[in-house]
Amino acid sequence: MTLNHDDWGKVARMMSKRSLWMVHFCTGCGAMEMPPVMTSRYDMERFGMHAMATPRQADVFLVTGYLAVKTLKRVVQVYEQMRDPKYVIGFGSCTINGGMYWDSYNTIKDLSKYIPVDVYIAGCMPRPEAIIDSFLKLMDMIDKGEAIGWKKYHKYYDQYKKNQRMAYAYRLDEVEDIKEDDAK
Amino acid sequence: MKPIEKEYELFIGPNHPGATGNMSYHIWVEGDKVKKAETRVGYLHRGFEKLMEKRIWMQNVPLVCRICVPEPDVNEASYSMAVEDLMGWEIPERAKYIRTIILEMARISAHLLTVGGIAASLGIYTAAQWGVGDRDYLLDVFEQITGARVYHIYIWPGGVRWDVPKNTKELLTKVLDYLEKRMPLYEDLIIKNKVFIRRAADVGVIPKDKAIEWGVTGPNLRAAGYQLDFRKLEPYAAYDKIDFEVPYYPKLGEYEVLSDGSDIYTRTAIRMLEMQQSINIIRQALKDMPEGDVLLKHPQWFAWKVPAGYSYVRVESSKGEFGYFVVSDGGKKPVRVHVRGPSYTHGINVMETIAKGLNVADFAPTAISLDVCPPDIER
Amino acid sequence: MIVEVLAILLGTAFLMLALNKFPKIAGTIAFFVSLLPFLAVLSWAGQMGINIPSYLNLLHFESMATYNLGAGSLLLEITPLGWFFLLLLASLFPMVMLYSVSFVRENAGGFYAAMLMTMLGTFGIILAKDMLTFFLFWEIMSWSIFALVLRGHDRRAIVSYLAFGSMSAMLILFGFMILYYDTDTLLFAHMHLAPTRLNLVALSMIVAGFAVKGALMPMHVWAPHAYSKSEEPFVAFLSGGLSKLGYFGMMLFMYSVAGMGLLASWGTFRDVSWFGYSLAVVGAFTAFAGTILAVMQDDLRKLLAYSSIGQLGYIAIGMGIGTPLAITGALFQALNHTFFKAVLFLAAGAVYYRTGKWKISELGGLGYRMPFTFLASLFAIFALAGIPITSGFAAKWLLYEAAIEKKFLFVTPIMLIAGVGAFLYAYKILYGVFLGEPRYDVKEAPLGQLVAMWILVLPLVIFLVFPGWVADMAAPILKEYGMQAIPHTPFVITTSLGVYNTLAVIFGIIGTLLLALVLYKWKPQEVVPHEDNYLAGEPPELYENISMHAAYKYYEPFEEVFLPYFRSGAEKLWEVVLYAGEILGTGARKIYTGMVEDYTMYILLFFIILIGWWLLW
Amino acid sequence: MMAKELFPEAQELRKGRIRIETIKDKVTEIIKKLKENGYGHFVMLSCVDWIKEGKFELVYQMWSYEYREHVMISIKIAREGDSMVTLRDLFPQIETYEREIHEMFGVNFVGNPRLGEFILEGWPHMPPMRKDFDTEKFVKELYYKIPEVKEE
Amino acid sequence: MVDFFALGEQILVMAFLVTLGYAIGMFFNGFARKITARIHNRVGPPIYQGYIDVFKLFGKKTNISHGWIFDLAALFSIAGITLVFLFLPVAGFSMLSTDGDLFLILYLLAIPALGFALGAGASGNPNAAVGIMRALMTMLAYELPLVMVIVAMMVHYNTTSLAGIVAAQSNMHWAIFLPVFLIGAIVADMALQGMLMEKPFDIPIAPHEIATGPMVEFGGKHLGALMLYKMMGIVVETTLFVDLFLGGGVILSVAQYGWLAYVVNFLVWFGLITFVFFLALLINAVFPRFRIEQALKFYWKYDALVALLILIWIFVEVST
Repeated sequence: MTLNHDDWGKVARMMSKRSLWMVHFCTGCGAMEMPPVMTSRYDMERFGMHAMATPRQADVFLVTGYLAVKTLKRVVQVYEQMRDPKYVIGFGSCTINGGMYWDSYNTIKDLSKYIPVDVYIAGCMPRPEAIIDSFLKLMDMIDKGEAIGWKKYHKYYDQYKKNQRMAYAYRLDEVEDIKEDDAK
Repeated sequence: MKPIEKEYELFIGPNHPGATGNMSYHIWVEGDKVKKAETRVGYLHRGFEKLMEKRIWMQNVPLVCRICVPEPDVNEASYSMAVEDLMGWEIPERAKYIRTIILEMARISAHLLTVGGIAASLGIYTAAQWGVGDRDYLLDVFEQITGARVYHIYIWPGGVRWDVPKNTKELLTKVLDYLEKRMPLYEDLIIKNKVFIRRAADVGVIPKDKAIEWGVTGPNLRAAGYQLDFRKLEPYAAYDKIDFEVPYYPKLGEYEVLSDGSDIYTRTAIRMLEMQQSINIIRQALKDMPEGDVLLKHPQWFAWKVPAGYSYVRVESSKGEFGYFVVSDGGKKPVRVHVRGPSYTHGINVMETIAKGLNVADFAPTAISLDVCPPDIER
Repeated sequence: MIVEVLAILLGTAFLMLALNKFPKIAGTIAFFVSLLPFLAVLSWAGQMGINIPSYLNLLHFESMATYNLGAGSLLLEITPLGWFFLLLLASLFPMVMLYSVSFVRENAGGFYAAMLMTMLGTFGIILAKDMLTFFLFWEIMSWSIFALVLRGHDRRAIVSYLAFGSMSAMLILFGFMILYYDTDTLLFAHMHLAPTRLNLVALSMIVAGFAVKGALMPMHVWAPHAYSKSEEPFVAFLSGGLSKLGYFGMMLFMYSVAGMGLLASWGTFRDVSWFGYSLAVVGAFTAFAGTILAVMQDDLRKLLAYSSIGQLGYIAIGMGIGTPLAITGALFQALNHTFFKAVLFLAAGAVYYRTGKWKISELGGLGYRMPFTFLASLFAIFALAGIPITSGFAAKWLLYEAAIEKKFLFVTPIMLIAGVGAFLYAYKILYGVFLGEPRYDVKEAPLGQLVAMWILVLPLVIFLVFPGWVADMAAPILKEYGMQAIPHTPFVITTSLGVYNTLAVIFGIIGTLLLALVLYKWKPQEVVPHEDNYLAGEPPELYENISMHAAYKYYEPFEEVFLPYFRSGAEKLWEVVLYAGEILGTGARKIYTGMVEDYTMYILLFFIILIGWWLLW
Repeated sequence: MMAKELFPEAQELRKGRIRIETIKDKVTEIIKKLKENGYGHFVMLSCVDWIKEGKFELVYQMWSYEYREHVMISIKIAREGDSMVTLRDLFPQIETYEREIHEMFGVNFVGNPRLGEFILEGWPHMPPMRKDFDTEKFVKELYYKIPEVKEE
Repeated sequence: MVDFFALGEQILVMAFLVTLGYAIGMFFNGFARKITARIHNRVGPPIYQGYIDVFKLFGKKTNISHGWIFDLAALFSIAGITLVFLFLPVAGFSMLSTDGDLFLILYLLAIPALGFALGAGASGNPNAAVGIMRALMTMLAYELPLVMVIVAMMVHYNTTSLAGIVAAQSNMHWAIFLPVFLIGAIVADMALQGMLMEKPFDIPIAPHEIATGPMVEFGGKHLGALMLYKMMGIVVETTLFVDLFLGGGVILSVAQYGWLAYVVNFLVWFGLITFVFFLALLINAVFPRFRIEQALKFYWKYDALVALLILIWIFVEVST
């Protein structure tokens, strides 16, 4: 029996799901429940997850809560510095539809308009159990090859960039045309 | 060709283990010494104050607790107290005691995080892990009482949302006993650790004569050598009925006085002592708590009209003075709610000033020891 | 042919002055003339037991020459020791000249003339058979160096060189006089020094005099100034080549002339004479202090100067210990130092040539712009740090083995820690100049400079593969001193304590690199620009000119720890030295006109007087 | 001396809360005087938008640890075209409050060099804390209109 | 004539041992995290986590580089540390350790370090530069006491070869049983703490200060290579310690017991390096990190002072 390409991919996925390294970036108040998840009660290191300092080293990005536009810029920068395959978990209601801040002028309402999100966790704020559950869900998706947010980002890069620009400029009009050299 | 500069620039945050939440210190470093620091905030700006003007008085209660995540209860308490002040309400006695208990529990849980954070920033991850792990027991009690782990929305204008469950006393005593048992371990790991003392003593000093002028409050002010605490100066909740001593430099209790104060070591020591103090306060409050109502008989929630006026209410949070400046024009919605977070001065002016001449290695511990929490800067 | 070469060198030196207006032509001629000493080296190789193909032996050089000059005569002869040092200097010199062609622009004639005079002096010193010839050529060399130092227009460098040069000359001269008084002969071969205290004093004076050129502490004070304020090709030759003459002299007088009998008259310590032991201790201290001081420098040339001082200290250690192992080690270290230091100074020059900056903190990111310069200096730095992918390691290893063999418990750790310290400043050069933030958009160094550097890198590779060859070259020298050559094959050197098999290291490196390469090439990669960097999440486009080069005060904590100790020690010495320099400087200022031609004329005048005086006498 | 003794016009809201209404030229003097008289803690500088009057109310708040008294010094300036002098030399943290109020309300503080982007970044519209800025409308017109990423 | 068969056999054995070394290194990664987690009151990752992490890092789909100098880091660090491993006697079994001695090992250890430093410097990130500065200074700091002890051992055993030192300690004459080298072992263990970059000497990678320092720009396969380097580094450094003080873990003589001796010695060696590493982890868990100048002062003042006593002891021993 010989291993074909798919089998190697399966092995790679198996490895990458058991060793998800997280970016150390507290984007919002959801980060408050990260310490409990990391420590003795919930201990996410059981699944091989731990926080890494820089985006280059990391695989999974927990967007912990609402994103101010100023933070969105940093989030996109960090997300683009992460290496494929990379996954995003949208954390809390704020990333889904704005949550408490549905009418705030400075927070974006739907994270998936700006970067692809693989898993959402509902709640404000989500309990550690929910977070652990989302990790398991993500692992399951990776295993099945369904966590393809990073592929989507490459494929629809122009659309994502355009949306990001609109948010950065706080206006819909006057969005500059996407330059040729920007497209990857 | 790029301009040649002697300094190099480092960003401590937002995506940095040394950042205290989502904020950024932009530092210019020459060799190993920080020459200039600028605090960059606004990453967490949600426009709370704007949103609060759009919501009716009661709707704001769930909103305010989101201002300071590690210790949300102080926001609820101070907002409620501001409304009560404007309304002229006197809340039931039992509610005062419950508020005291809740606020002190919040203080312990925030201090556990901070002390653990200081320890972690210097490399004692064990202490940080234990601290957060032990904090979880407190969160369990919170959950039992309020129904939520983090955002409790328990303290309301007019008292507290509901009475505490019957077994609270036993539960809480158990947790407090456990925490008291753990304290010596933390002391050995952190405050009595020789390497920690070397790293922390005489580092990140706020000059004593400038501390008040710079607006330093809370444990940081007490570490600078002032016995000033708003729980004593302007007692709220049930603090006037409770007997407690505020620890301050150089009265560090059982800990050695190793420096001229106001450094990382002293700030950590003060926080450790305050945790023990809080445990005492909770025990007293549990003992003295009277029976009775916990919530005033309100008018209909949505029909409140708060009398016109100005109110400033302050609460001694784990970080310092947490104040709410509330202006009402007699309508259903506040005209203006302005929050004074303690980190506003600590994180920006104080940190920018004392950072000069700091070693790069000491920067993050200093920032964390000031207990800067970005959401209460930009709200 | 020997005298002819001397004459050609002298003649070309004069010609150079005439060709002052045509730097390129002058440089080219000087380059070709500079090859002559190397031909002599090749020609003499056979006598030293080194077999080279006959087609390389272009000119036939006699092994001995006497040139009568009226009353006296120049007595010249090649010895194995001389040949070894001539090999180093003569192979370095043409490369330096080749480099100079594209580097030196102002007053090139004067530069080449002085350089050729320096080589003339070197040639004579190495071949000298008696003290007078030796001293004559020594002075020619010293004053030519002075002319070249003058070109730097730095008062401190000039004054300190003048002060220490004079001191050195005095010490050597006094030593010679005493020896002459004692033995009544000028010929080295006829001197049989009795183990008397007077002779030991004379020897100490001579060694101290040579220590100045060898930049041994505390005689090093001139070196950082002279090294850091003169033109790079000259500095490369001064540091890489001419400093070896000090050690040549030490070796000559300690072992060829004096011998163990005199050295041991002061007593011995574990079969090492106290004299030699003191030298070794001074050498170890020099290695350590030079390294520490080098780490603290921000000026690239000063850093290299102190590093040079530190590395030369190792040679003194080897000479002091004086066992076959140690002497082989010292010679090996001299060989390595010649080439790696020259490469480093030349690379520094190339960097300056392109950017116009000397300060490490003002450079940065040149590794991708000047890859060949970078690689050459990387190799040199590996050799300097003693990393076993160049020949640098073998020399240090021999010295360590020698020290352990003699159970030098306190010297060896100092040597080793100085070796570790070398990593620190080596990385400072690498990071500050070649790595880090790209700040300059410059081209690679000119071809001539690159060729010179890369040819000088070659020996570092050759002697990595064949460390035994150095032992071969050392064998006749050791034989002359009545010592056994160390057991070796071309690839393996064995001591009583351990083995160094270079083949194991080389094949090990190749094998493991292949393994690493397989792992590494597994996955594709893309190259990102420097701006796409970790800034804690901050988008770089929001900030103007984020300065990301940390080279200024790179080792600040290190300086904080060490500077207090070194400041008080060095400064006190400085005050005394500067005071002396001040007094001497007032004299020097009168002849200091600022015109290089004048200085060259002074030197020539000096010669004429000297030769005339000698002829009459 | 307590605030009441220093400034007889001061009005006591409740115990420990003093309010002084004044005009903008006098503020510096009052704060200086209070600082000299034991009111060493500058609590906050707040701004209230009284849109119907067309005024901004700037409230300088100070606290005395000695007398346990909180003083609010309130001045009103016009919403448009008016400015205030900076008081950053008196208390360093005033600088930060001024930066925030400048950004959020558009009040100009003359003499503060650090006015500029503080919390927001690239904000092109009216200062958001002004009452006439409708955040709900803004959100509906911007964030809800940004299209979803269409997958082909 | 070269004996190709013997050479081939030797290369195969070396390949096997290198594989084993890396396997142990990866195991140590999981082991360290597990032990640390237990101290933290956590469950911790599975003990085979190290293998998963390395495979994942090498399986990353895209990798970034800052140019060819940046790539040198990965090459040099893996090649260098493997080479050092080859020159070490492992459980008394020598691969190349008869072809080089302890000085060679000390200098070979610099290859991966400098290679790593090159790569980190080439990334152009100031965090990395500061981290490398700290790493080099830590190296300077711990090397002094270490070389003092090593020189004392060399003089005592009158050999510079590590294999020779191991051989001299055969038949359970371990150095650590001599009082002078018991002190030496303590000094060297302190130095080992710095070598392993465990607290209180994990200054170079201090995450809260400089965001993991040299590694900030490394991701994917580059980080994988560095992890392999670090893991192998643990094996190499603990083996060096065991070879110096614990007789390399040799308790049975090969001549006497044949292949059984190899098996037993390997097991003992593995047990000993695990134990040495475990000690380092325990110290790691309860200490904060020093500032860099404090680490330098600690090593050069206290540790080196004790090492000086050892030198004097040996000096007296040699002189009499």
